[in-house]
Amino acid sequence: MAVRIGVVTFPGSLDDRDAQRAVRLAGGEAVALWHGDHELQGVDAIVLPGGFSYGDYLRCGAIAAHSPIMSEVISAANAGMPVLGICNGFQILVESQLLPGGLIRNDHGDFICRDQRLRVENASTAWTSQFEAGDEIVIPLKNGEGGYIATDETLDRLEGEGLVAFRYLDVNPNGSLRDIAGLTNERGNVVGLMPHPEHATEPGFGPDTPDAMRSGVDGLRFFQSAIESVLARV
Amino acid sequence: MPTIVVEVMPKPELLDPAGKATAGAIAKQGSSTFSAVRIGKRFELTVDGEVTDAVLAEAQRLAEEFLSNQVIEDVVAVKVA
Amino acid sequence: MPTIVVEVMPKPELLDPAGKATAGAIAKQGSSTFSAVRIGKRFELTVDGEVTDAVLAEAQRLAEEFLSNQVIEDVVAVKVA
Amino acid sequence: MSTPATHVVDTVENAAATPEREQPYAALGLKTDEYQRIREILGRRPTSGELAMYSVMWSEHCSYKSSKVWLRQFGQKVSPEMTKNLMVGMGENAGVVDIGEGWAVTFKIESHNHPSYVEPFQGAATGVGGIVRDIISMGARPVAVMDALRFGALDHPDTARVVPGVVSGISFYGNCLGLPNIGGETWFDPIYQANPLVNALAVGVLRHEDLHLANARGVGNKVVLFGARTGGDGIGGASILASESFDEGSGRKRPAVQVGDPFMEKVLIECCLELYRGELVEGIQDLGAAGISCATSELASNGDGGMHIVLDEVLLRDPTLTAEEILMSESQERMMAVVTPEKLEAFLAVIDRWDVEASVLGEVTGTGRLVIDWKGETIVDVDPRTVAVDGPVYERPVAYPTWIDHVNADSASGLARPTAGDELKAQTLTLLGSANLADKSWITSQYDKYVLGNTALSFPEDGGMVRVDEGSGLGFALATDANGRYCYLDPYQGAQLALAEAYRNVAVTGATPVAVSDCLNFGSPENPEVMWQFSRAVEGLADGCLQLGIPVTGGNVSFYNQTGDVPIHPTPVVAVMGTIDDVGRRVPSGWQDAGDNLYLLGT
Ligand SMILES: Nc1ncnc2c1ncn2[C@@H]1O[C@H](COP(=O)(O)OP(=O)(O)O)[C@@H](O)[C@H]1O
Repeated sequence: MAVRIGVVTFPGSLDDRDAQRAVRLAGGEAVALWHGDHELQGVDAIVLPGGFSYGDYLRCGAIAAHSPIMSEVISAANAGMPVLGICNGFQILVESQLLPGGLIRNDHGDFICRDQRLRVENASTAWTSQFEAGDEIVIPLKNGEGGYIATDETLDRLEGEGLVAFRYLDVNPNGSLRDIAGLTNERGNVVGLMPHPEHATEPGFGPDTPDAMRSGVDGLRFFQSAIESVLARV
Repeated sequence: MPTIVVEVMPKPELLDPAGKATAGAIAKQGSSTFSAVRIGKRFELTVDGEVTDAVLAEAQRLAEEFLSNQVIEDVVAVKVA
Repeated sequence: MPTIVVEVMPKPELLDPAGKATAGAIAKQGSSTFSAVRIGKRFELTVDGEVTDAVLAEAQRLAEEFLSNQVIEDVVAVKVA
Repeated sequence: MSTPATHVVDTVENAAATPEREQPYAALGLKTDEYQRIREILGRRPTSGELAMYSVMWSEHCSYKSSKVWLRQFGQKVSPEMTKNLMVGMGENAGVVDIGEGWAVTFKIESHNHPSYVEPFQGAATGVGGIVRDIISMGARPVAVMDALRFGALDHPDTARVVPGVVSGISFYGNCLGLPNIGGETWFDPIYQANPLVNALAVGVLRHEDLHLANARGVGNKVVLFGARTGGDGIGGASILASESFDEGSGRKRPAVQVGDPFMEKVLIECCLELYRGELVEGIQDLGAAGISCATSELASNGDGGMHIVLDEVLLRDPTLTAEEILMSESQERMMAVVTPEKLEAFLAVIDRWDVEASVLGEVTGTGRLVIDWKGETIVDVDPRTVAVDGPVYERPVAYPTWIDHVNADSASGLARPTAGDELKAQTLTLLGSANLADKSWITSQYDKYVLGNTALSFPEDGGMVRVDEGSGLGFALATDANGRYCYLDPYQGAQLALAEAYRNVAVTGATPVAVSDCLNFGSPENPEVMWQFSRAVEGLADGCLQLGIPVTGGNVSFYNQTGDVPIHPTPVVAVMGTIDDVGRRVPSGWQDAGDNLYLLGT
């Protein structure tokens, strides 16, 4: 039985079909979920994809965090279902307070699209179990409001409890405090990050690698990890 | 230290997509109290010293020439906090 | 129609890179009057009807629960324009 | 704000009864003979609503009145081979090319130059929005954008306002729509100082059976306006209107610029695609310059009957708008569709699912007339073809610019050569540090190239490439090019060089060039020397296309690009599209493997 991973489409979601493709490439079954429904269609895991939900107008992810499906996503997340928030999805998780802190305008003020090197800091989450802690990966980053901020107290707690899941290497592209690129919750089922693993899953359409142009597929392991963690639970 | 507040709003005759989306979301949450929302900016300028007329005049100039884009925005207030 | 103004600012203890960049740009223009800038938001809510205490209370609730993110922002004012 | 003087509705009846009433046609950009022709066509003076419609639709921008006689060559200088794969040619919102396997590609490049100078961010943003709507209206899913930019001198203070504004406007709108930016051009030259060029290209893909056209057929079919509400945006943007001419003494403000809402447009894209999938649309048209005037008259002209519209049904953002202003408004993010009565309910259900607003304005009739009512009275009653199709056509005088010989004679061979190594070094460094050779990644890194997951090539490659079919790998490549300095020296050859460069940039990716779109940026057509440049450039392009065997499928003409009396260099931006049966076989421009041999081809 294929593991069913739901991808929520909000008005203004952009990378939703890409997340569905990534799920399929990883061997899962992609299930389209709709923001206005209260129905999770029996999925085993959920991806909140990238984009500009509701134009990102009030604050990124703020309006989407109040949409009908999010009440279901929040309950499912609290019950332990793997939930991954990518870019705008990360912002929605933060606005829903499933993850702490906030994401604000990049410190340099501009949108930035680049191939980003990251270090996987926590390899025991539902979305990172296929990595080793300390692995260095390259996946695309593209955002205008990816600056991670939180109080010093929160930052210290995140570091102390190992909840920083990914950290920017080489270049901090948006002014994120302590180079934080992504977080996990204590239970390890909810993960959010600004860079886009779904855009590093298909050879020919990912970031460049030393081997060949656009051949990077480091993002595939996010989705394989989720499938593995779902299968491990049953 | 004293603070000068500068308030900038999108020109009323222009579309404010952010305000529109926010008003739509409020309505969806079941509230019908507010029929429209517009979103502008609020700047707090910390003054190094006393707030004299010259300082206020400079804040006004900055508000018009730098903190706002007069093609699409209006400065609605420059005042001591 | 009456308007309620809601003002939201980034929490003072948190980083405000946009404000910092603006302050830097002002200094570059040769002005040393202002030592810091912080940038927040100003909402104008158009009220459909009269501004009662209940309406003000609803604006306050909206300001705290929706128009601001209390993790990183403070509501500094909710008032009739 | 003073209260507006009550606006008296100028009805058809009233117009017939008051033939002598003076009308502000000149302020609306119409010439006296054009105004006379409108009176002849109608057999009476136009109502103010009709005058509004004719003035915007007969403007240079909408009617192509100065360029038409030259553009015909693109349709005439063609071989059967060239049109073999053309599903829709010039004249529609965008050309459509059959690329095989049941797929088609539609693409077009358009200018938004002047608005981008006035307000760089919003001007450039709405430029992207407008061209993307052209693509949607063909029935296609937009899949990528490109931008060809010309700015003034890099070190001019105003450039610091224009460049970041334009780039972030394009970045904001394109990224927010979820369309990868796959390439473009950036060029700096003082000739563009007060007249930057912002040309945006959009490309979409569709299955053959999904092709939609802008026509209103079938008596009784409903005409629906949907998307954003209509506001006072850009009134008179398509021609030159002092809005006071409509109601003197009113202090009402009408915006000089338009603000784009990419979120609304993204929702419109998904909404339209769902409407197409459900086969709920008979005809569709985007609203660009000239708004409702253009959409109604073009849909009706391309149909087989007439159209009856009740203007009061238009959903307004600003309730104080007059009928004339509603007709001329250029509010962004709107579409007009023709829907059968049986499918109206299903149509509105889809609209509702996407939280889009819509209103039924009227229906298709069998009268052959476009009739528009306002507050219970008829304010427009015209033959739609006289508005949209049979506008004025000018054979503007052309004059050979005598300065051109002098400029050509003054060639680089007269310049001093570096004699010492130091001089050579200094020149090389100057070149490397020059704005036009510098790395463009400050711009391109602000554009999302990954979204949709099908970008096979983008910056810094010579051309962009997108996969169309995830199964077979079928795809297309696109490049845009122009060199204003070459065209200044010789517009005929300059246009051909632009075409050849774009053609080469597509060919080197491994794709086969198949079609062309162009955006012709020139000075005033009323200047005979500019008109000469224009005529030569079009001729060069048409001859070049014939020689290369690829058709021009559509494009855009932008005149009046000048500062005072000084026109910009003639800048025909040429976009070439090519196809490739498997994007996996693309050829990148960088070194691939150690040990590969290098060859130099050509002369
Ligand atoms: N405004 C722009 N938008 C998108 N891509 C651009 C833009 N300007 C330049 N580019 C891209 O940057 C790359 C380098 O451009 P350029 O330095 O002009 O190279 P070339 O001289 O080879 O055309 C190309 O891939 C081009 O498509």
